[in-house]
Amino acid sequence: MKALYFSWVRERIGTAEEELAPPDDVRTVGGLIGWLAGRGENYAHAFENREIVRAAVDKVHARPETELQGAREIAFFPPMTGG
Amino acid sequence: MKALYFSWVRERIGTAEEELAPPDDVRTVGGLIGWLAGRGENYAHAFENREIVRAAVDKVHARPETELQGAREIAFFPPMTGG
Amino acid sequence: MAQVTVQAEDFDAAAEIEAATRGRTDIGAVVTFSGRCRGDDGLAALDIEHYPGMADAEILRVAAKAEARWPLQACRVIHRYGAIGPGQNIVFVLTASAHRSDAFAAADFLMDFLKTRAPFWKRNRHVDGSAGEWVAPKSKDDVATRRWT
Amino acid sequence: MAQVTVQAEDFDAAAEIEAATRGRTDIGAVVTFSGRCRGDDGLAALDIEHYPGMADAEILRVAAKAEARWPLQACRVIHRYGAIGPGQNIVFVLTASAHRSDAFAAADFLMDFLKTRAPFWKRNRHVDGSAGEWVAPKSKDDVATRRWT
Repeated sequence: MKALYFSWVRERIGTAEEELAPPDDVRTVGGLIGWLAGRGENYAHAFENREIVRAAVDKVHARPETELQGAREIAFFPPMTGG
Repeated sequence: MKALYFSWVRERIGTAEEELAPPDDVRTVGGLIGWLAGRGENYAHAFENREIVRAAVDKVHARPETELQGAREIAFFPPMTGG
Repeated sequence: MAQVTVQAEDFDAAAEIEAATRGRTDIGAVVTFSGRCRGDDGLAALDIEHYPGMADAEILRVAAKAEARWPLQACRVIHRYGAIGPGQNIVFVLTASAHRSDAFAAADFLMDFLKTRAPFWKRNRHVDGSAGEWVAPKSKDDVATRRWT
Repeated sequence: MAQVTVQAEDFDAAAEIEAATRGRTDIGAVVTFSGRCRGDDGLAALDIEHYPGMADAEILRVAAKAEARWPLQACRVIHRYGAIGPGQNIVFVLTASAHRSDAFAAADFLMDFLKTRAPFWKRNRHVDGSAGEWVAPKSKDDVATRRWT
């Protein structure tokens, strides 16, 4: 699964894009965040406030309970400030 | 006092503009309408529904109770349909 | 200070946007409204009568109310009169503000009040050349105007 | 069907109005919104990051909601990314409808939802050349979005 990071989530993690291979018991967006947050200080910092970070699965807004099955791309980013 | 008529008020009265010299006891817009309505069938037709016809005194929207003192120009017209 | 023009000629929305915003860095939001003549069944044109002298004065009064209510960096109104065919422009409103909610609200307000307070009267002209009926005022326009009180 | 473009280049509001309305006699109202970069204290530019592929897809989803809710004859959205200086355009929305209330509501709705759902992130760049803070989302934008539910 490809992961993309934007804005200060990207800066905190230190990369814009990477390939992820989470264990089989990671089934949801929320589960993936928990797994990522344990991968190092940079990830822990990016996800320190899980209420704030948003996610999209295959370019569609997702929620913590969104299932990852079949997902090819997941993105994490702060609240949007376009418009 | 100059009177101007617009839209179907103008058509019913049969003129766009005329000079009026109402008697001294005509002191308000409403009074003037009453006086005009008695001047002939065309005026009576124009003002047959006094709730509908609008007036302006010196190019400012007026109400039946608006005083005529000092007025140089009075206009009568239907509800507006601009915009 | 609002700019108001009552004219027979068409207007150029792009030129108005450019004039209102050129060199300005304090404007965050520009809203424009263009009202056009629709080609409803058998309509050749709208003939728009107006009260010269009062039309521009009344629109200025409406615009002054908008400027008193919302912080506007620009406020522009153009209203046409005369014969206006299907697909042609009738009225233009431009509002500019630091924030979008003020620009939207002011433009919406201006259009509501123009409809019910600006001395213009539309009459349908039919494709057979005959002068048709005067356009009836819409009661929903009065309802819309009362939103702002 | 809405037209959506995500691009670095500036847009031309006049050309968009012309493209949306040319030859059409069923459009009574055209509303445009242009969002611009304000030159707040010490701001050299906004650097706007976006999520390619999702940005246009999400705006199309928002536009489809607007088209389902109001009868629109045209719906056009342009959102820029990259470095945008004070006085320059950021975003453009155009809605066209038979009646003005629908065109106004749809444009207002589109802007509210773009602010909270389109994947763009603004960062301030200071006049001394340093990259400044990421622009914080405004809680009033969430409040504005909830008006429509």
